Amino acid sequence: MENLIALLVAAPLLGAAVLLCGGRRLDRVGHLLGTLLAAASFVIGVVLFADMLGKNADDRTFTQHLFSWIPVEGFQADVSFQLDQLSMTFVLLITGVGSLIHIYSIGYMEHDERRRRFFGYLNLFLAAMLLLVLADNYLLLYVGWEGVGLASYLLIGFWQHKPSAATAAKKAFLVNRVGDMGLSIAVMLMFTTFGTFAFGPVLKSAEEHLGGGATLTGIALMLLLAACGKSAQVPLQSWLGDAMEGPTPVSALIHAATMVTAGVYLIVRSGAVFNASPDAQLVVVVVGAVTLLFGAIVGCAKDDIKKALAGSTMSQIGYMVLAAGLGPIGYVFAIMHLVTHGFFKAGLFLGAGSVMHGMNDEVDMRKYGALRKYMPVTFVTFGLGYLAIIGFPGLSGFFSKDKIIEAAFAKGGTEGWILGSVALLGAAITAYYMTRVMIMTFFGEKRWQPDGEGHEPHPHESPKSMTIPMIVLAVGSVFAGGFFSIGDRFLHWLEPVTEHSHGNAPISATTVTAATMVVLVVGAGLAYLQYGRRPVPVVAPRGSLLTRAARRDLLQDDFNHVVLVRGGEHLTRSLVYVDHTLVDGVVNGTAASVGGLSGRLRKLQNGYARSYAVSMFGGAALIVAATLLMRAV
Amino acid sequence: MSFPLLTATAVLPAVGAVATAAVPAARRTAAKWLALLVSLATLVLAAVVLARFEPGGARYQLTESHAWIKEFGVRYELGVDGIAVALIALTALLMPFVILAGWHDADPQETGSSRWRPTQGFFALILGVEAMVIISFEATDVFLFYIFFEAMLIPMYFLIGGFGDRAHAGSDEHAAAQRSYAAVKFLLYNLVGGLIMLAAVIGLYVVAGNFSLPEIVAARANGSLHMATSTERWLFLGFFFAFAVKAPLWPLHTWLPNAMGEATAPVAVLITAVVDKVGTFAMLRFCLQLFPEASKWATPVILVLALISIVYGALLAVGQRDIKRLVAYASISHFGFIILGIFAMTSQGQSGATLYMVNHGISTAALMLVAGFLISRRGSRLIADYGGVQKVAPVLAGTFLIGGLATLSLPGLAPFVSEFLVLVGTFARYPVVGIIATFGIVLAALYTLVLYQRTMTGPVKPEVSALPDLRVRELAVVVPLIAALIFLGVYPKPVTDLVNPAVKHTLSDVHKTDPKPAVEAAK
Amino acid sequence: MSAAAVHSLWTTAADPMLKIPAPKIEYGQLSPTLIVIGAAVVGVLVEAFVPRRSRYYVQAFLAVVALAAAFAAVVGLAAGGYGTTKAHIAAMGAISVDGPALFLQGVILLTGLVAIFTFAERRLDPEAHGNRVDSFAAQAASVPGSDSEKAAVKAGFTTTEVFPLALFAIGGMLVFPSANDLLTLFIALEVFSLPLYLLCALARRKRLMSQEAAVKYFLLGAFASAFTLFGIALLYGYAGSVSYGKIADVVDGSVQNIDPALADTMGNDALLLIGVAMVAMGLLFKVGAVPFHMWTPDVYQGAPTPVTGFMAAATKVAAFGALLRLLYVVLPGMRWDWRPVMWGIAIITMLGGAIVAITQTDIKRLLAYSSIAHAGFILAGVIATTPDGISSVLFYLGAYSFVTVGAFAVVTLVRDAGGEATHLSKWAGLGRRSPLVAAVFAVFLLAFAGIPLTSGFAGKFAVFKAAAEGGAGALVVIGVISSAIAAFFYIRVIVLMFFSEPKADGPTVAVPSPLTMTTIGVGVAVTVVLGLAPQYFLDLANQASVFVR
Amino acid sequence: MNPVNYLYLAALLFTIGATGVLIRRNAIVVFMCVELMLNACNLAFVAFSRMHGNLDGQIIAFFTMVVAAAEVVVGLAIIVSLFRSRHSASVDDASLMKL
Repeated sequence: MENLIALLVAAPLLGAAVLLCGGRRLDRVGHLLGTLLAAASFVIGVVLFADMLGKNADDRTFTQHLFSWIPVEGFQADVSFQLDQLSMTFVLLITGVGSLIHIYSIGYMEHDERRRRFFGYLNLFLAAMLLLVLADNYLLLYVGWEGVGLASYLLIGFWQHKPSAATAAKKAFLVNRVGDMGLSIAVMLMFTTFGTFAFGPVLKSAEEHLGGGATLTGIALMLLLAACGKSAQVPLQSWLGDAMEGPTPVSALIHAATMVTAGVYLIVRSGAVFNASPDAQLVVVVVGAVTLLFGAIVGCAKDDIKKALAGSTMSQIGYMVLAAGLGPIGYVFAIMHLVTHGFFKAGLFLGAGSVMHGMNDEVDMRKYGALRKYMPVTFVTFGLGYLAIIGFPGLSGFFSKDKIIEAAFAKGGTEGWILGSVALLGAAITAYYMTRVMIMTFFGEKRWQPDGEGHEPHPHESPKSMTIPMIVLAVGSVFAGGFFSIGDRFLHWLEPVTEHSHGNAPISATTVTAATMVVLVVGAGLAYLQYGRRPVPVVAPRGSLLTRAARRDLLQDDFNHVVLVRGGEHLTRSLVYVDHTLVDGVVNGTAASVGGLSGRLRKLQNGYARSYAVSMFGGAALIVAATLLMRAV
Repeated sequence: MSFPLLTATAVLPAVGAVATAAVPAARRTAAKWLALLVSLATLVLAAVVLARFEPGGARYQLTESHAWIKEFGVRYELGVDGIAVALIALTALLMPFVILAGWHDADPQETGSSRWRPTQGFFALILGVEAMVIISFEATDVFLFYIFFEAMLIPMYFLIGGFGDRAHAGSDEHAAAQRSYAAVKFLLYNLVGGLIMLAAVIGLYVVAGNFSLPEIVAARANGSLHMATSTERWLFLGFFFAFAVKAPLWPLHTWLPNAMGEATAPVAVLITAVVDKVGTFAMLRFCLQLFPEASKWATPVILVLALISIVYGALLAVGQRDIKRLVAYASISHFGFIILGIFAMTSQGQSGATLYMVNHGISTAALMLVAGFLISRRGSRLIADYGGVQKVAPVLAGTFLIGGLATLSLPGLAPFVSEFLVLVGTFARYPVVGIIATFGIVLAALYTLVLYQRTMTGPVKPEVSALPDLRVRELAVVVPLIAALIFLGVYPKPVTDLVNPAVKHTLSDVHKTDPKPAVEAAK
Repeated sequence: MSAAAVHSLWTTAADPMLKIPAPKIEYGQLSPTLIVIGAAVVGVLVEAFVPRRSRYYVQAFLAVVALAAAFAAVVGLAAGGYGTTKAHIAAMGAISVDGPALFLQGVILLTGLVAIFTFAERRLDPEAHGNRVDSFAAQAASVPGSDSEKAAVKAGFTTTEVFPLALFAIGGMLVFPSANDLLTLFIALEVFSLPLYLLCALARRKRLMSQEAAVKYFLLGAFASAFTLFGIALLYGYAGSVSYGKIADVVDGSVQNIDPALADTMGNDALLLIGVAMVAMGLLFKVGAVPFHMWTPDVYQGAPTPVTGFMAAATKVAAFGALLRLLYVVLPGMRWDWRPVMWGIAIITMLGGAIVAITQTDIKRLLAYSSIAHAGFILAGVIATTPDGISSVLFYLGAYSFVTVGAFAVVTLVRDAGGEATHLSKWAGLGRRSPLVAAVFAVFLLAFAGIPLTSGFAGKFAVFKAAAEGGAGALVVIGVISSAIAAFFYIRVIVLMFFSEPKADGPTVAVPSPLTMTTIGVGVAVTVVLGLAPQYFLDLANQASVFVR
Repeated sequence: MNPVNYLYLAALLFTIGATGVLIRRNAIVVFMCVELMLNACNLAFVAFSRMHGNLDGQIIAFFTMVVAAAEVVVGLAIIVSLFRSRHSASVDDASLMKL
């Protein structure tokens, strides 16, 4: 059984290789092949899952050692996999949602002549993502980590002819690189501290608090940095919004369901390290909380449907990170929310994609409206996703998010109160902006007009290949949460890996739930009053200062631009100058001065025999004097 | 005595060079094929060397030793350790591609200029360089090494000055001026380095009485040869200066951008991927082994310089407007990593550095040659003159991207392995240095992606709208290199196994051991 | 000084037959010199009696045969062990026959031989009135551009006297390094200087410059030799003898002077020091060391190129030979006095030559300055004061002289309407026009620059190594620095030849006769062989590195 | 009279000659100054010979005279040819080659 693990990765990798090297002759079957291999990987995942369920909780960890990768003295990196409940969860999520989105893309990318390549990239992503979650050591994880980064780069920039897309792709990769720096430094720290960077020994040692608190904190913070990069957490969140330049399926798969959650995986996976360092954990929860609000606020202000969803993604991942930062209280719920979020956010994005598909790729919600008549399936699935994310009782989001809020309170002390209330506030804002999106898109009057060339968009329902995945995901987003939570199935499933502890909640779970309901109603209500009751202006009103700031991602990009980009440009320019004038100048200067000296000495050779005689005479006098002097001293 | 394999490996290309030069002017194509065949034959010989070499075995293998100049105590002594074997293999591997890539670079009628550039000479010079590089990797006699270390400047000089890049902004005259400036700069820089090293070489002779590396190392080890601290330091500086110029290390780097910018892409590859490696190789083999104490004494300064090279080179690469100069500055940054790894004095660092030499050779070759193909199509080296190429020439763009990704050392491609080893090796002994060096990976991403974005993406520029995609010959150059990059990225074990023993020896020469982990990891 | 002593002096003078013994001359061991001088004398007779038409052939043949025979004699002597075991002082202590002497004589003879080939070259200039012409004036006496000159050209005169003159010069040079007393040294100096002065004046083209060169060379040469002579006088006053051996004994203090009357002169160090300085100056003038170098560029430029080549190579060899003998045989006792001075001279010579050469625009002047720089390098070896020092200098001289002759031979080939095109700008793109010649010249330049695998590198390494072993490490460092500077202008010429566009009105490369080809061929061969496998010659120099005393 | 004085005289003559070489323009005069220097040497030789009481110095003096004569032959030849082609015997006019 274990030996199947490699196949999980191999299948999509093969697909990527074939599709990318295959050339045009594969154009006609490329998408099918890609989907097939994704599905194959899913099937293998399911088989392994079944096998895993067959075992009892303690020996549910499969490992497969392929070969020794980089052996240098003490430094032993292996290519070997570890499949435990945590990885299993991700494998199923990745391959499952992944396959669905492959199918969706068949329809969505139908008219793109580079569809084959698109599927190649998707497969590449799957392979990298699976490698990330299956690796049994941090260095191999790092490979997957950058692998998904590459895939994301390629897919965001898939429409490279659009400069915006190319820029967004570059930005995403660069910001991620900053995070990767953290990861690599973490690995180095592990190596120098423990002499290894394999999960087993490192985490074990962390549990035993070997290596000293400071070091562990250092490792933890570096891991957090990596997580921030990959999961678009403050301060490295800026790339996610621009990443929406990519085709919508990409946004759904990579920038909503899977890749962006890798950070959460990393934190949960390294739970032992974080547990060993409360300070680091504090930082984690702060980051989570801040991002939670940040994303939510940004989400409220965006008129671009995808950007709005992106903001929500950011904030939802904020929830997860927050949970993960809570330690054993939260790990399970972080993952659980991650899974449910995977369903409904993917669903929402696919819905958005379907809308755009029907609206000539229009993304501005102010130009939508009343679409529920035109695309019922999309409306229903999107609506279910909506209900799920705002945490409508009984749907996935309700369970997972509720748990996180509880856990936040359960942190105890003032921290607990602060975090809990932040989480609640976040829930309220979530309800607000999602309702806003919902209303602006599907309700109210139709607000679309003919575009420049004068042809009016004809909204229509998308083809089966697109709707079916949406339906499946909608089902998931309705029932997953309940399925997991009834009898704490998910808790027991994951506990052996992440362990779990009930904090001491200052307030009862029911109270929390009630509070959540209240804020939910408030948030949704506000949105309804603002957008449902009166018509939505096609041109965005100027809006309050906060709104305008939020539209610009709370000015964080401007900050980057001014400080990093401009500053960097100036730095490089001045360095180029320095290199040319100073470093090179010294060299050329020396040469020049020698030349000048030569020119001057040359003048001595004035062609007059008598002056030559003078120099001889002088020379003679000189050496006579010198010889006498030598004897004198 | 057995067949002189090492000599043969070096002599074959030398003979080939003479033969190629002798091909009559009319039979240009014949000369090309001859050169290609010779380089392939050399590759075969190098493979035999690789096969005959036992990683676990004696430190120097396949040794040959003959009297040469008794008067100077100079012997014709050859011998290879794992590091040398790896680099010889790299050299022999790259040559056929260099030749193939330069197939038309020296064709009079195709260059459309009356310039004197006989194809025969071009390929003969390339083979000549190969011969000299290989023998300087093999030499275990300091003097012998020095001879070829210096002599290889001359053919390189003619390659740079005689066969410049046709894609030039200025007029023909201006181009010629630029080119000879670059060539002279290259030669003088390295000559000065070499001459200062000559003084040190003589000094070494005065102190040691012979030039045999193994003998001197042994003598120093068993105390029969004492070197005063100051003497050792001076000699070390003499040697290191030459190697630092060759490598090149900041602030001795300014010749590289000119040389690589003006030379044709294959020659540029020859410079940075092969010839410069002799410098870093020599640091590892001669500086550390002959002057262990001085090496340790100088380490702090060298580490700082290496750091500066890394960051500085990367930042300047970002600031370049010329594709080839950008690659040149990127190389400077990479050489910083190599030197960092060497002087970190850990087995990870030094194995990484050696691996880095190999990988950087391949990755730069891939990137630079593709860039060369691109430049030869459009006839301009300026980044600003390109845009949207991937639309018209996707394969070219793809290979270019892979080359770039290798340059930014993406995991899964060869350079990542070596770069990470260097970083870990450095971090293990000098954490701060290691962390600062890590910034290099961000900057690397920056300049690579900026380059790719500006040239390949965006709307298609009218000038590039008609660019043909890679031809078969060009694919034959690029594909194997990329394959090598991926293979060595996924399975570098063969190389590391080859290198590790040699590195162990070197470390024991400098009396250094890897720092132990802080704690015993829990099982 | 007492009257009796004076009287005794007179009486001895009055009755010579008893005192002066019949000199015993080892003709066999002096044969090289004798052959050359004899041939020179015969050459003069040839000028007198052989009809003009056939003189050239006779003279050339005579010269070649004489030099070859002399070389054979040298080889014979060396094989006979006179260089090592049987080395001794011949001709009543005037001439020493030992390793350095024989080695340098061999080098001088070979250089002279190949140089004579370039003297005899008559294919380069276009034929004048159907007569083949060489690089020498038709009739030196006739005023440039005058009718008499035109008539001489028309009549097809050629200055065949150059051959005997060259032979005389070579004869003097053979004696110079083997002279064992100061008088012989002085005579030899004059014997090879005077013919050279004349040869300088004999150019066919650019005669004004040629004559000017001759005048400068002559006046300055005479000036220098006057200094030498005064120095000799002082040394004589110091030691009471001009024989190297005796002076050396006095310097070492191994002879206590008997006569207190002579106390103020005999062993008076002031005389010694000043005398040494002045004699040394004469020799340094000949080797062209700064600050006695200023004649070099002008004379090298003005003289007929074959003569320049000959002079640059042979004179240096002879002069350095003499310098070595003076410093190693006569003055080892006072090396702590002269070494520092030589240090200084070596340094300024190396740097001065290299630096000034950078801005030169005439290839011959450039080579002149390069020869100055090389004199500096050789001095570094001289200073070593070790056997290695001697052998390294010998080797360097051997290597250098052939490169020089070859290089100047190449210069004779590059010509335009006005004769040789020596201005550097004319050489632009030569490599494009005639690759072979350019390549050969490049080889010579690289050898001058001391690039490995050329004889230049082996020589430079040898002298620097000797210097370093002799404790002159700083000198080595300055040496490498100045050779870096020197490299720059050699490279400049290569750049010019290969990387710059040929000028439309550029010079043509004349196709020489086998004579010049031989010269160049030998030059290249020696350069490469000594670069790749110097061992044999180093051994030779080693064996020859012991002075007899 | 003490022969050392002759040495002083010789030195004086030598210096005069040298100075003449340095300051006079006419090639002939310059050359004569050189001759003067040579003769100064002769005087020194003879004086030393007298002091040392051996004949070497006097013999050398003869050699020197011969050499001087030879130099005259060569020198005059050259100078005259220069004079004829330039109509001036000034050494300063002969400065085509410089720098």
